[in-house]
Amino acid sequence: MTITMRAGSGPDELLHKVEVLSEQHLANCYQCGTCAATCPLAAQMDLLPDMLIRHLLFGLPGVLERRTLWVCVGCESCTDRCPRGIDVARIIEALRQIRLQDRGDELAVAQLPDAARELPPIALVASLRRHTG
Amino acid sequence: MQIAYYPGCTIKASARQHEGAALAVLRALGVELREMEEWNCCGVVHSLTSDNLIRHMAPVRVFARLREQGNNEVATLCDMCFNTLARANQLAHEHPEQIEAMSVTSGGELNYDGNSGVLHLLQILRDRVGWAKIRARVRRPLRGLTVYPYYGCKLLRPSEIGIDDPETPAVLRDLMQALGATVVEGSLQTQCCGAYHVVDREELVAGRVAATTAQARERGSEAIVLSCPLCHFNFDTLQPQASAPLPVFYYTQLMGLAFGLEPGELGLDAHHTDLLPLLEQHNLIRPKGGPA
Amino acid sequence: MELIDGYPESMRESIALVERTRPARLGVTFPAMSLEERKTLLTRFHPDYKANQKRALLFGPSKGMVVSHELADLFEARPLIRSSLDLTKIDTEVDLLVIGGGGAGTVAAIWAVKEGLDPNRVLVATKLRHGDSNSTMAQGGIQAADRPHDSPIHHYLDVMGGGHFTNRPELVRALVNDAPQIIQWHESLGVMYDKDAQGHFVENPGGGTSRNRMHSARDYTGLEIMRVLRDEARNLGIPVVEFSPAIELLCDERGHVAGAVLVNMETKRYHIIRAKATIITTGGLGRLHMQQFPTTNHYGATADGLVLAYRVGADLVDLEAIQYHPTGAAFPAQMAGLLITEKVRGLGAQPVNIHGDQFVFPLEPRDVEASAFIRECEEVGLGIETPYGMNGVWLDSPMVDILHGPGTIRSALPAMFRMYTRFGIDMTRDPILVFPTLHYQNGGIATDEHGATSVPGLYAAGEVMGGVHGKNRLMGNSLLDFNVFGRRAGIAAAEYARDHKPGRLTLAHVDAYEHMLRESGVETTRTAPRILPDYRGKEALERYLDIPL
Amino acid sequence: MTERVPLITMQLMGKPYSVPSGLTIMAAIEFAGYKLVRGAGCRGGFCGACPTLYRREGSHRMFTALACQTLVEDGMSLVQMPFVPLATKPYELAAITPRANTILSHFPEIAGCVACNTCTRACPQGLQVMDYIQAALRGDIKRVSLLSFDCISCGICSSRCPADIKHYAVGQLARRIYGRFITPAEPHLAERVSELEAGQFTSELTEMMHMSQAELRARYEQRSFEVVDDGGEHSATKRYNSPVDPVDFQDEIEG
Repeated sequence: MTITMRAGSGPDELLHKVEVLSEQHLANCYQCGTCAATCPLAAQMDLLPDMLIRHLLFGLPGVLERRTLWVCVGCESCTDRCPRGIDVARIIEALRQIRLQDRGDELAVAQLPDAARELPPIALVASLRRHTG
Repeated sequence: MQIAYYPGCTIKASARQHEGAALAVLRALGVELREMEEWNCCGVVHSLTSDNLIRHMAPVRVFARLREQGNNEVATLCDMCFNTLARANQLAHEHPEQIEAMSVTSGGELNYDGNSGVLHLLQILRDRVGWAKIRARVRRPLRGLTVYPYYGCKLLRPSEIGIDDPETPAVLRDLMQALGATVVEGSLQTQCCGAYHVVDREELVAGRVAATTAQARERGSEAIVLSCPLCHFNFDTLQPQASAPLPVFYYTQLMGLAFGLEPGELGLDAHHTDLLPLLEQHNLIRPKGGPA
Repeated sequence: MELIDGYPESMRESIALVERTRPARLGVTFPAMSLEERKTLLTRFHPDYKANQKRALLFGPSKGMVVSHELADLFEARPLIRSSLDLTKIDTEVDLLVIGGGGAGTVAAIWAVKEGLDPNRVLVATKLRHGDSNSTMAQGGIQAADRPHDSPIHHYLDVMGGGHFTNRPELVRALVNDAPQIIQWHESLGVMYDKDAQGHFVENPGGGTSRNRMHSARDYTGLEIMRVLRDEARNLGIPVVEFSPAIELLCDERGHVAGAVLVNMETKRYHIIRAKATIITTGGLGRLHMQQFPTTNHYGATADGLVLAYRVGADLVDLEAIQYHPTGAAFPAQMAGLLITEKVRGLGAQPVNIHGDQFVFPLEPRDVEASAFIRECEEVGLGIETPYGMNGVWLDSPMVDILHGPGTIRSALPAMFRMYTRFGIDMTRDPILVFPTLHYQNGGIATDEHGATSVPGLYAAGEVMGGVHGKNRLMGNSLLDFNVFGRRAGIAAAEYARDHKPGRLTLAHVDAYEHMLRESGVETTRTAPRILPDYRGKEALERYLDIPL
Repeated sequence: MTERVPLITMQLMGKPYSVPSGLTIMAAIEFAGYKLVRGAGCRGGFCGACPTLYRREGSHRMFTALACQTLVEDGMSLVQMPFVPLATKPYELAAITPRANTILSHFPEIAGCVACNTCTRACPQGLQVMDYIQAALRGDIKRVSLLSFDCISCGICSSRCPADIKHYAVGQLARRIYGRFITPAEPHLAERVSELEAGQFTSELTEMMHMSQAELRARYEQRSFEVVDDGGEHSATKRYNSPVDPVDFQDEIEG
């Protein structure tokens, strides 16, 4: 398998989009891993936040297909603790938005199970905001 | 003291007991929350990207209506509403051009300058009423009751919005201590409960709830006290089956008990996890069928 | 044309007079007429009493009945299909076919299902959309004698008197007897009737009623009932096929009705429906524009059901009398003929002439009230002329807010208020101009109290059915009528469908009808049913090419 | 017409037609030679069959109207939208328990409302559509019912909504729940129905059915009348001023 690495140089459309949407400069990341260590949901992620940033910088494929995008709930612990001042939650939000615009909703509202229909409005509103375009 | 009040949807749905208790407690403290005449959902989560203006319309509309109704400051009980409103307020203040863009696409309905104040009820209690006054109002101290304050995310983060230090928050601890309760704390107090994942990734929430309640129990807590209606729903309904669940209180309910208010006003029976045995055990309410 | 708050200067002068007389008129109502006075007025001024506007039917079971030329034209018209139409392939086989998707049809279908029919063995066919009907447009209310000081006896008397004692007594008994039960059913369906905090209905008077028994839902009463019924039918899973009018009934070899031929109006494909029982609920005939009157009726009110039923030999009744609603809008032109609910008068608005003087008791039965308006304009000459030539009398709507407090019109008559506002008139400040408008088909297909017609297998309910209102219907009895008789016909037809099986389908009655036409010497290219009126512009039609495309 | 009516030009689905001013959009379409099958119903503003989308010269906006209730304007470019697809799950009203999340559980998509107010701006009835969806979200069934009451189900709101909400279906469910479960039942009704079932009026009704016309006329003329407004407890008209009615036409009058 050949992987072409661009190491942050050269035009990378996804990286560019993410940087514009999130207003973050990903190259500022020095890969300390604080975000991953602090994330309460890291165990469920298939790509930890620091790795996700690295993958974007390297232009590695498949970032948009990662479960991480949807596991992140936006608690902003990473954002608050990043020693480089990177708002990691914004980066993931940008990826979600790109993905939703490309592929449509991540949550089938009409197919919600009956139990989910008994939830407080706050849960449904938040979920729809994060999972539908 | 009179403050305009934005309830938010969930306060009117699954968290009515929180509102009932809050209004009763505030009455006892001489504070009146006046509900906005017309309001809409705040959107619950603040959109974090730069070009998603439609998602900011809801909270900005709340402010536009607040102004129309002649107010410049708004209080809320819900952590998520607080967070969303405060951040939209900040956005409006820092990026008037974005508000202008929204207003243009909405027939000029959304004029707002970002200069309103947003207050969480805990800020009102701490900064306007003060712990001393609250302590003085206590009629039935929560002596012997050990609680674990849980903050979650939206009260504290991001730090420019949060109402307390995001790493070592104190507001719930100080409040509980003012009521006479014993407070135990732990690292998971400020970690997210999994929030809206309850819709379609329930196991994820259950895991967070299990870890947090285990820590609380380990530290000797008999109950969780919290503020956010979503955290409340998750803790109240998703604790592990293995052991008896920890009762989950809104701080307003414990304030009401300590103030000696009528338990009927505090919605103590509106919970999934039964609160009454613990309260009876500490003589905070009269047992059912017991002596009058 | 220069308008001042919606009215031209010429009309403003008269409005000033209305305003001047208003204080003296408050609390002083013009006296009601005696029966003798009513009769004289009716014979001289009611459009129905003009002999030259009518003719006798030449053939068929109701031969000799004198009906409007416009209606007679439909009976003396050729069918749209021939008896040779291929009936061997049946598209849909059902227990019950309901023709007409307005109030009566929907109620009938619901009750047939409640009576035990499988919803999938019921079919509602309708010409426009489900619910597009006069039912939806009914504004004022629905009568039911449900308060302690009222009774079905009072209601019975009011109905008989309003109908000039020509009504069929067994139908009136059914109407007044079932009324409270219908209201109770509506409550269980969630119809939002106007109520006070204790749940008491707001009940108002209507023309010709001796007790206040008009239940309303703002002035959207028909809309509210209809949309709830439609929602209920959808929830019950009753199939409705829209834009598919019946163009001919089907019989079996015994002459019993056994379904209908439907046409998809968009593709013109026909569908053969065989049904064990058939209910006609096609509504009224306002869109025939008798004597060129405007109408309050919906687009599809073209008397199709009468034509279909007559072709299979059903008896008709009371079609001599057409109801002209006294208060159709007369200004502005865009609103001409639209209904101004009787509730406006029920709430105290008085009709006055160009000088602002009263000339009639505001709540006479509709035919009497209408005749008084016509007399005031045509004989007395104190009507108000509009810039486009139509005459009318004032209905002093601002009195409603004066009598019941500011805001009453907006809350109790929002549809009226909204409609006038759209055309620049504020009816809380200015009176509105009205003139009689073609409103209701009093008579129709004759039935027993269970909706059964004289032809086995065929039922009828709602406006298309006749007899219950005699020669004149009172306000609030049409919404009641379609509920009472829709329900009864639905139940009776469901029972009939259980014990009867249709035989081989035939259109022999079409041949027989053509034969009667010829025998009576009618030579015409007219066809019926009419299905929809034609409002295309003259200029466009002058250059219309009828070519296949 | 006593005055000569000036002609104006409207664009119907992109084609210009010259029509007299002062016609409604519906009448103008018919004047132009169209025979409407869809897009016309009651022709009086009650049925919602004639929703119309249009643009005006000199505005970048899309406007909405009922064709039978709106005057055609010079330069108007319009299309009728006589059908808006609707798919809803059937429900049994009697089986519903009205709770704060009842509406939300039937229509979870209302949680997607972004409060953009497009529905309200599009509503040809001038209803506060967004506000009733918001009321539905927080379980205020009464408010949904009162705010949505004048809805004619034309579907324009639904066609314009970025969150694909079926506003008019939400209002319908709320109103039925409100009518059945939240407003108190009429206290006298059950009594009267049981009187009827017990046959209390049967003999008198039957007697009247067999009266001669003259006898019946005599009874009719002797009827007593209820006083129109006695101001008493059961006064019919005094309750018309409903303090809870939220319909506000201020904009329409002044605008």
